[in-house]
Amino acid sequence: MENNKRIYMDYAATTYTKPEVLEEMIPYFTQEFGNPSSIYSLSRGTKKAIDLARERVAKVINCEPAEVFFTGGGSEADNWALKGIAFANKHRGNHIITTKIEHHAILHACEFLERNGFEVTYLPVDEEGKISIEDLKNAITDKTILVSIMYANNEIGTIQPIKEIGEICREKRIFFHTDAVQAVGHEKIDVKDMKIDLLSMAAHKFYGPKGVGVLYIRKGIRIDNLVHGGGQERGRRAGTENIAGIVGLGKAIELANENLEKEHERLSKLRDKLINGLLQVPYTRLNGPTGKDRLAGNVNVCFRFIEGESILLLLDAKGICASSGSACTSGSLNPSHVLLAIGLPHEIAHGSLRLTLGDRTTEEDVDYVLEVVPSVVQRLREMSPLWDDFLKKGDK
Amino acid sequence: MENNKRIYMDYAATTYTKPEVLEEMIPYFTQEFGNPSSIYSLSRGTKKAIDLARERVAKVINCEPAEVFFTGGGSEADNWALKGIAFANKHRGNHIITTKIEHHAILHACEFLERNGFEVTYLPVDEEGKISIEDLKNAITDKTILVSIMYANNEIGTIQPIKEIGEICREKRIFFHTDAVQAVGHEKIDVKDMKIDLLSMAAHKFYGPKGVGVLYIRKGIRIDNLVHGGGQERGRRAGTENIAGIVGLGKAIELANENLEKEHERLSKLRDKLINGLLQVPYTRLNGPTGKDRLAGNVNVCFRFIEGESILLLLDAKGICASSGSACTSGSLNPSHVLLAIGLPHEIAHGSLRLTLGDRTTEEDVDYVLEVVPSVVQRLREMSPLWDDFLKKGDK
Amino acid sequence: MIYSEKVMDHFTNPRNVGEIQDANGVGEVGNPKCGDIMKIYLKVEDNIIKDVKFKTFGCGSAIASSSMATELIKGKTVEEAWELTNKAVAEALDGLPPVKMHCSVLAEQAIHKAINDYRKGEGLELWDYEEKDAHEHEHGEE
Ligand SMILES: Cc1ncc(COP(=O)(O)O)c(C=O)c1O
Ligand SMILES: Cc1ncc(COP(=O)(O)O)c(C=O)c1O
Ligand code: FES
Ligand code: FES
Repeated sequence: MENNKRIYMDYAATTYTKPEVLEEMIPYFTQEFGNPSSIYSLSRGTKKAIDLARERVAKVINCEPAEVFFTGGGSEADNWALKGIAFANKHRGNHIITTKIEHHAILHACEFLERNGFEVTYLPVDEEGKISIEDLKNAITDKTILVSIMYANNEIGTIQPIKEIGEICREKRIFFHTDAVQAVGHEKIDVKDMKIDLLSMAAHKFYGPKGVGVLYIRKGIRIDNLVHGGGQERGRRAGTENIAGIVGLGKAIELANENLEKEHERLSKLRDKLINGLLQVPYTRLNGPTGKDRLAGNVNVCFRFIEGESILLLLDAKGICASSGSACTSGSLNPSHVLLAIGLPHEIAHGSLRLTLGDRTTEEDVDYVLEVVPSVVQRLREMSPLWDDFLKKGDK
Repeated sequence: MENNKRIYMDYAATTYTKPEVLEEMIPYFTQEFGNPSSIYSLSRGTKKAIDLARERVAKVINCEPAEVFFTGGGSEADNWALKGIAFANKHRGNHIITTKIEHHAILHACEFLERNGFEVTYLPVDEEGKISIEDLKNAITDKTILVSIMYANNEIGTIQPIKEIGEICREKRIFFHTDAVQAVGHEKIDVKDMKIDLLSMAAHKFYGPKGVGVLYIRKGIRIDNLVHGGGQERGRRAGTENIAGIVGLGKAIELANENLEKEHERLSKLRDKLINGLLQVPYTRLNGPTGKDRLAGNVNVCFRFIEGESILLLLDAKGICASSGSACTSGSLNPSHVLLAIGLPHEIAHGSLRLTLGDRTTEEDVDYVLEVVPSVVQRLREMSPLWDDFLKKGDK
Repeated sequence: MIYSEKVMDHFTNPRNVGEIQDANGVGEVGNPKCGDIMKIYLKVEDNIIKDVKFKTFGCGSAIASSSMATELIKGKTVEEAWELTNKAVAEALDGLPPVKMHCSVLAEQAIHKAINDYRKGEGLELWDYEEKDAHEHEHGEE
């Protein structure tokens, strides 16, 4: 790696844990470790710490502390929302509506439900990744029990019209879940105003620890457990509480919220600079919307004639950490389902690069990336038979 | 609290995280935080760390690293084993066998399965908490797909004849899961020799962090996911890996194993001293077996005519942290299902005290507890109308 | 659950524990199966509760409720004592956790029973009271 530069531009995959967050967690490993279900005074501190974390979460999304349930991460929260609502409400109907661009935690949970008696409608999206409200309305039947639509997409950063969706669902008395794993800590969220019934988050996307998340469940909603067992989390999510993790999540969400607007503005500017710079590379397209409808830290482009993994490897050699499609799917060889859903042909979808910015990203980082990327693309195109063909025959 | 003494005797509820364990975890929060699914070199360290943890676990229970799957805790592992096997094998049968004294993570998961088309046999236990092999054989039908029997009971410490059970199940081609949450790190376990197909553990019961566990799944076993989503854990348990937690689990299991035999011997002696001392209190009975069939750190007794919670509160005032029944059920007012299953009448089961010993327990601690408990029992009996009646009328 | 300081005080230093040998009203409620029995002894003179004692088998809040309830009725008229509600006992203890509210119900009922036992002994008409179910146990699960 040249001059040991390391530029992390994969904040959407995971963030580091902030030192202030870690510091607040440490005592709960070695000193304040009492099981919060116990009666002795040693566990009073851990109970309080969990209560505080719950309040911090509630404040940020504008719900009651009693509506906050800690989980083992974002995927668990998503699975719980879908399976828990489905199994507990199957007497009311067996139909679920979601979108084609959800995270796999939602899509694969839906496939599981389809194998077990449920029917799922996957709403299409437009070329920017947005669903159509008309499509949603048309998809609703009298068997629909749940709508699950992500707040913001992890690959192309598209933010959905959550409040409009919430209003439709509330009116039709259908539960509305939103996977807000990419949005919490980065976008202003108000579950009351937006009429959200269930919402998933994961601490490691906003500078908290990995392995801890939240499912917000509006009061009075009928939901089965995903993890049955002891009485933790008011009987809804069994398992000895991950106290340090929960404390970390609480601290992290508070910090993120304090700084939300400023950081949003700062990142949006860097993002737009990066996008504009990358679009100077010929035969390059932006995936996802621009402006306020896009996550402040998300950049996603496709370079034609080349393939994503090879871009990543060359960038890595220059000290740049990036991803192509979502990190979770990079074990698979299919192009991203999100890029296909916005209408890209396979060969173009394969050439995607996602750069996601975060709190340590500076303007110099952006400049450096803009210096490196064009030469990397150039180099790979020179090796690519598609590029050859194109130069010879032109675009068909 | 008199002279600020604090004696923790609730190791079975949860342990502190050992400093050596925490130390190994720390870098994975702030420095080595790369998403292991990513391709860049930053994530190489996290991938290696997870591999190492997997190897450490595999070595201790004698399985292949590829058979180790990290989860968000013991309850998740239990739920996954039961629901995952049930849903994936329902074409083969819908019958599950377990026991009356399992942890609620098993029992409540079974109830969920009963509500969804499965049948469950709950084997009874004898007065020491052991199942009968004959009962097990008789319970098996040609619809039986899974036997789930805990390795060691969390309340009364009874260790089941796991190898015998394993052999029966293997012969009949029925999957055998054991909830070994209380045993791992404390008892020698060999999944090959004992013919165990699935095994649950939780790091916070052997000086690792909370919120991380393992489900061992023997190669070739058909099981559905509990958490669907990304390709983590070879596609079987979605969710960005809790790297620090996994590293901690690996280190903790290695440490526990190095010291297992010595600590087993040391704790068994302390345990027996404590049991013998407590049995000097009149009208007191030991719950669970003696000797090698009992977890080395487990003491559980019932004091007649008084109630468990009030014992705990008075002990707490003397700096002793203990539990009555299991910590997970102490929010509920029913006496422990385990104590009822070994045949205790309700009013006696209500007076139970569990003291569980661990690596910081000393002989002085045991002596102190033996000094305090009799006076606490005496004080509560003096307030108890049952004790009055007994003194006046004698036992009927 | 976390108990208030008042609960802990009444639990660790319970007032009025014991029996009254020449009690003229005794009430016992609860069931050992459920893990709680409360027995209240009254000494009533001139319609005034001159003395009251209790014996309780139960959890911390059952013992604290007994102690507080006996304090609250000591020196009161029988009519006043009859009016004591479980809510008042819980409030005097600075609150009880929701799962423990029934422990205070036990105290109210034990006093009602003891007063009616006294009235019976005096040849007076028994007062009616609505049996609250002390065992609407709330559980952690479900
Ligand atoms: C036997 C047994 N199984 C399962 C569990 C659940 O483990 P956890 O609380 O880590 O989810 C416990 C501990 O609470 C236990 O003792
Ligand atoms: C939109 C979205 N949903 C769900 C998840 C899953 O979260 P986790 O990996 O913490 O389980 C992620 C991140 O990977 C995500 O980006
Ligand atoms: S060319 Fe290597 S994955 Fe297809
Ligand atoms: S006496 Fe039953 S819980 Fe208090």
